[in-house]
Amino acid sequence: MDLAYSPEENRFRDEVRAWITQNFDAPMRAMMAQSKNGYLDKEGQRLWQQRLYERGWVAPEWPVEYGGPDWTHTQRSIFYEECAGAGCPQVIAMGVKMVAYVLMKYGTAEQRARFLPPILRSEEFWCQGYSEPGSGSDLASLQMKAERGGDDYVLNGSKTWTTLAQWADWMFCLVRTSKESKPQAGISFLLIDMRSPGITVAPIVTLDSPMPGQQEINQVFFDNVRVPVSQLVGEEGQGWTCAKYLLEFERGNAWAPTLKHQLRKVREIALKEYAAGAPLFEQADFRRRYAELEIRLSAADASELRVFSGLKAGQSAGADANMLKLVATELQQDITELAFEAVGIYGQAKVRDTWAELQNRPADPRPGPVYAAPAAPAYFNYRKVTIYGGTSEIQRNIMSKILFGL
Amino acid sequence: MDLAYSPEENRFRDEVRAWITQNFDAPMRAMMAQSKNGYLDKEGQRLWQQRLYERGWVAPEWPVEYGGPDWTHTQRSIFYEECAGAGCPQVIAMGVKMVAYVLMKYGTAEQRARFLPPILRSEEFWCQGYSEPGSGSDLASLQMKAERGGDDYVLNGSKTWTTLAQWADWMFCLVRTSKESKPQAGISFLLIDMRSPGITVAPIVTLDSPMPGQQEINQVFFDNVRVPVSQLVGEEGQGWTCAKYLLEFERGNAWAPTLKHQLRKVREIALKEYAAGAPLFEQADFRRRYAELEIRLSAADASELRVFSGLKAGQSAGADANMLKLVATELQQDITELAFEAVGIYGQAKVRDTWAELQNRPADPRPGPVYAAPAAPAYFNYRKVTIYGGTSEIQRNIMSKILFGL
Amino acid sequence: MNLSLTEEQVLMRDTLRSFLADRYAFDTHRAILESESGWSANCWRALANELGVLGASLPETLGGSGGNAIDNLVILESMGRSLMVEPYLSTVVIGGGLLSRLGGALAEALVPKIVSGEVVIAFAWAEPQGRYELSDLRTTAVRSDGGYLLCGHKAVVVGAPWATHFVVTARTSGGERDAEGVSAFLVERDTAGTSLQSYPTVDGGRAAELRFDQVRVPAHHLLGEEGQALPMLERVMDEAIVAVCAEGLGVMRRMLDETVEYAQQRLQFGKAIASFQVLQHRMVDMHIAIEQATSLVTVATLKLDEPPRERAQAASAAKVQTGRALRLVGQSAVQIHGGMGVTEELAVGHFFKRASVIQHQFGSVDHHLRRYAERL
Amino acid sequence: MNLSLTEEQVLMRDTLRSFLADRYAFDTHRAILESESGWSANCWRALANELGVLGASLPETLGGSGGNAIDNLVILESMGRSLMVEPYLSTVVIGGGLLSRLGGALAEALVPKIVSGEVVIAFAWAEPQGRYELSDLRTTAVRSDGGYLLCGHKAVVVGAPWATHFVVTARTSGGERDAEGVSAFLVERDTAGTSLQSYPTVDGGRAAELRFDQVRVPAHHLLGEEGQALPMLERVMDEAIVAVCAEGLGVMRRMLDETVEYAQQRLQFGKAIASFQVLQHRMVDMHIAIEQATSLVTVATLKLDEPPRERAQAASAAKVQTGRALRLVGQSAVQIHGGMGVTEELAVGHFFKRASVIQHQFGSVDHHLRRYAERL
Repeated sequence: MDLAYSPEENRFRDEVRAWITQNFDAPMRAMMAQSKNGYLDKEGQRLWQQRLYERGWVAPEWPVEYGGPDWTHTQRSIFYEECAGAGCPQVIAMGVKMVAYVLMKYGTAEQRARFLPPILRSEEFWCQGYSEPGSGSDLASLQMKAERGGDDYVLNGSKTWTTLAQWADWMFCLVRTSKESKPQAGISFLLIDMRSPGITVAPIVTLDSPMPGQQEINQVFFDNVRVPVSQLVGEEGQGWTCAKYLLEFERGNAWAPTLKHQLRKVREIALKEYAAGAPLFEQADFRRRYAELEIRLSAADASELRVFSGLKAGQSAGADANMLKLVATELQQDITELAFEAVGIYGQAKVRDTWAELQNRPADPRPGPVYAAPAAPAYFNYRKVTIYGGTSEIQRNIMSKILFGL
Repeated sequence: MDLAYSPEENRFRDEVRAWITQNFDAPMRAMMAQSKNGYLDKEGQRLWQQRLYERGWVAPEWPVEYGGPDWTHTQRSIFYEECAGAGCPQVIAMGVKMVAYVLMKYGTAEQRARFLPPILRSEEFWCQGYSEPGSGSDLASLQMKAERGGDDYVLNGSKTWTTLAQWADWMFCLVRTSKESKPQAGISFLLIDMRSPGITVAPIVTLDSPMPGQQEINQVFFDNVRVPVSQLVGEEGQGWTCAKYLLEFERGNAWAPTLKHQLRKVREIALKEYAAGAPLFEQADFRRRYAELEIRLSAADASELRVFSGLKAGQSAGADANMLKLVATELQQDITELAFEAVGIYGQAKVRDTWAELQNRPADPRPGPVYAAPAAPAYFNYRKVTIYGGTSEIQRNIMSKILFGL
Repeated sequence: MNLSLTEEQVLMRDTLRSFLADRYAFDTHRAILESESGWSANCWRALANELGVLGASLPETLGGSGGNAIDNLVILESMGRSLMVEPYLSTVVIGGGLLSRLGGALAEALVPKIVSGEVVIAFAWAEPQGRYELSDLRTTAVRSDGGYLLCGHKAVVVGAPWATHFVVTARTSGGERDAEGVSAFLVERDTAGTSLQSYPTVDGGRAAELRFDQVRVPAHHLLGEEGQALPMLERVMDEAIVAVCAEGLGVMRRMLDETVEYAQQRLQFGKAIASFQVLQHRMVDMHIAIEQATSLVTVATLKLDEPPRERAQAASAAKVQTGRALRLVGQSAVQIHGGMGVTEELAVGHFFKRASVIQHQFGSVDHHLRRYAERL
Repeated sequence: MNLSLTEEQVLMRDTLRSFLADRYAFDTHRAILESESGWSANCWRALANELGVLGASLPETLGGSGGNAIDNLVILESMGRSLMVEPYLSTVVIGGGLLSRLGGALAEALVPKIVSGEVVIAFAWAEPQGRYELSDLRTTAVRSDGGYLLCGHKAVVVGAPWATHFVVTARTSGGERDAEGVSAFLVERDTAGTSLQSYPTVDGGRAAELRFDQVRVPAHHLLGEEGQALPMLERVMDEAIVAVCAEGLGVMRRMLDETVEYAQQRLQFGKAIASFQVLQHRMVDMHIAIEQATSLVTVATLKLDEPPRERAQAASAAKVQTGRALRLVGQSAVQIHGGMGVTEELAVGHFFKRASVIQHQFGSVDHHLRRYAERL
């Protein structure tokens, strides 16, 4: 065992870092520093993703034939470390990191040709239609109906927790095409044009009180929406298989690089805040709490390294993936909580539109230091991470089954 | 609301304190300081309890007609606070605080006349025969058979976790007298002479590695043991009712006074131990941990006060009793854990016979300070408190049912 | 020893709760918060005139009902259950309490108007650099013309937009964190040189940055003795701590109720999620946390008249225990609500935000653990 | 970057585990611990001669197999799984490692005998007043006749009753806690003036109080430079920390295995207690704690050659994470075993006791959290 990188790998890191310095420009940095959820606005996201696309780096995991950069696992991990370390926005997952894999595996040649290139160029944004008001942890109980009517499916029902639906051109969606068999078997995987008549996107206001249009999640209503049968992926009734296949990719991401950046921001705050005349970071209690988080984060980071470096190509991380999600999300919440504490009394002040000055909208003068504003919204908002993608309770249920057969 | 005591109550406190100073003598104090489980040895316990008996204070909760002192709730709580505060041994519960109440409620006049006076005078010690190897949390599944044979029941089977069975003259015992009905209904409550032929008491060695004869718990085997029918309490099949009745008393004790004494001992250790040239108690980290425990303990103490002072005579504390047990036992474990940490490196040294010097048995010279020896055994031993009397998991199950109807 | 409420207290509690259920239900509450002013002057007047709540804990000689700190506890717990934002804590507990204890002409002039709802007070103690330390002051008051000239910046003064008067701490001598030289003043809202920058707070309240530029304060508005106010302010702070904890108890009780109800209704895998043992135990732990905190808040309330060390330890202990409970109860309530918990649609999220702010208000758990430990 | 074991390491691990399963099963282990000497000299010789384990991590030039710290990790993890008490840590990791790095005549004389099992070393660093601080020394060594005279008292020297040699820290100059003036010596067991008070430890091992009364130590038994040994000893300590953590991983894995098995067999309320969700989640948390600790122990092992600050932080981080895990896993294992968990009848209690000692060995969680935080 050793932890060293090869000279080529170090050169690659330099190359990535230099590119980021040039392309993650000052306006983007300023906006990310005031982001409450880790994204830019729609235009910013598109611009950033298109810069990555032009460099050939927007889809590190894609096979070369579809436009991937043909990196080793280590290169990918260096790339993500550098992006996260610089505080870059994440590439929106639903296109590049989700539906694309399903299309590659289960899509027809026509579907791949139609959809993959615009995903890669960030010309079309996607959203995910899985959860429904009555189906959260128990996804297989989903009810949204898709009935055959000629060459179309006719959709009625609603999807919820739909991240960035208001930006999306397309939705990939699980629908119920049959009621007869066991719940998993009657589900199909459809691609839906978000401009179809009968679709309504209603924002869901989360605890961080987002500005209109900046909301993260939505409920999407379907009223006799017609979707051509050609937009079915795989066979009818194969939707659950597609969803499970996709899940393996969703859980295979490294969390630690982003968390390290978030924790470093807490340190910067604590160096600026004062307690009894000295920087807060010098106060023993605060320092100890910071150290505890840094140690837990090192453990999470090293665990990701151990798990991913131990995987053979195509192998899934199994219960380890659940563990990494559990550990990382709990850490992330604790980091946002420490940030909320670090900003002190100004954490209480509400600055709803943290981007107003940057985007030349009218803004009230801010109370308190500029870093204080996103702290409370981020703490509130990040309660979501132990809920979405399978609650922490569901993760533990799954792990118990995999590890102990219980 | 107010927290003040009346002048009479303060006088009563002085009276108790003076009596303890005289009667909880130096040899007893020395032995208690080296006790790993909060008891003296058998002779010591008997002596202490008989001194209490002579003063009329051995059974504070007993009705006057049976020899109780006719105290108010506040007097009782003052008495227990003073006893615990001085580090006195507890009165062994099985006689005075357990079987006695069942006899008062369900026993015949003959049974009360035969058994209550020797309990009060600590002439006869008792043990409790409830748990069996296969029946712990699920007590109603107990299997030990009592079959009628003439004027006797004939007992076969075994009881376990039997605290101080090796000292006991009598056991009160739940046995299965019928298999036909639902499990609770076939259980009866018997009084068993421990000298009956066919009884074998086998010590169970707990993690604190007690010396032979000093063990806390035992397994008791019954091989065709004959018990006269006259030693049945209540009706045949009424055992579960008796057990439930008894449980209300078992859960009604205040824990906080004892815990305060245990925590104070940790403080004394931390004032004597050194860290970087100063008393450990001056070290900020240690002090913070101590403060955290002291605060939790104050909350437990005040909760006991709130619960007990809110009860009307004869009323049971319900879910509050489970809460008090849960909170107190978890605290107690954390206190023993902090003591184990406070004694430092000498916590590792094993002094199995901590009473050897006191009782003139041959003893190796002790490594480390005298207060270090009981720390690790106590930490190990007190793991039991979240297991016996209903595990913490069972307590939470019960509370969920009572509080939320779940 | 006696830990029961008096009949009057029980009556007041029940009256207040039914008033709040009626006039401060969740939808009304949201409308009030989203209104221009962000509070309900109507409700405030009703508390004064219809219910007599504002005078409950204040002396009869000054127009109150002669109650005590337990009345404050009962009132704030009830207000917490309804997420009431109106400034009872700063007006009655802090302002009313402080003036009543000081007595004199100022008290005689103002306390009756607190009771009648005409005077509303905000407590301006924190400064940007001060981090929960009462004596960490850059605001200064200099004697001038038989009065004082006040200069400085007070941070996040909760309720200031609604206040008619401020209780302001300032340094009349000594260095930035000295115990000596701390003074307190009553400043009228519209005194020349006073400026307010008002804004909403993340928990639905309103606050302001208060800036004083050569503000003239008459000598009889000095509260207590010049330069010797710290012991008095420490007591005020302990009262504020206990009061905000009491409010926290109400917030937590409501979160637990909402959570149990939601868990019983929400079906997944064909059964109510309340049937899962892990969630049952979590809800039991929430209940225990609330009960344990309640005990220490009660004790701290009863110890407000004890000597400073005991009083401070009791208040800090209550804040530590309540702070931990708020975290556990708040986070668990949101988690058990799942996706719905992170939206503003249900009440639980609003309670969680208020709980999160109370955790830090008047000092975080770490701060009060340190304060307690220093006094061991 | 590469986080896989070499083929040799895998082979050694499997050989060692099957040896331990065969020759150090739980009953044998108990018999060994209860024997007069408290260890198995036979097993020790077998580790040396049959398995070559004692030389695995030591240099080939000194008779070892030329392995590295990862070999130590693998070996100690396996020993932890079997609760092996024999002094591999102090003899090979500390003694062998230190001598090999120093080189010279002493290393050439002793390391081959470590490999062959003839030399057994105990590490005498702690003192009654010292509380985990290497430099808090009252033991002194004074130059005399071309050598040193050693005086002092070393506390709880683990493995001392079996040792042929001691590595002893002592002060050759400076005040009680100075960084300068710390020296280290190799002391032969039977040197005149050395006395041992041997006793068992609560986790089944053996230790001794070592007292030196004018013990003459030849100059060539000075390890490193006089008065400048602290940096060297800090490294030794970091190696010891990482090693005891590795043992802890084995202890925890075994506790989890025992717990899962017990929970699957133990019936209550008509079903296996493993079917209760609360216990399932607890066991998952035990697994996660072990995995997260494993990651940091691995990283710390790979960072032993880094500069002192990075090395110390990595070692302390591993100890903090492992310490917390040992507590969670140990306490949960006992709790899930119920009554049987608090008896000496089952293996789990013995593992719990060893786990509890490892938590504090070479410094508690609080100690290492402070050490880490000081280096932030």
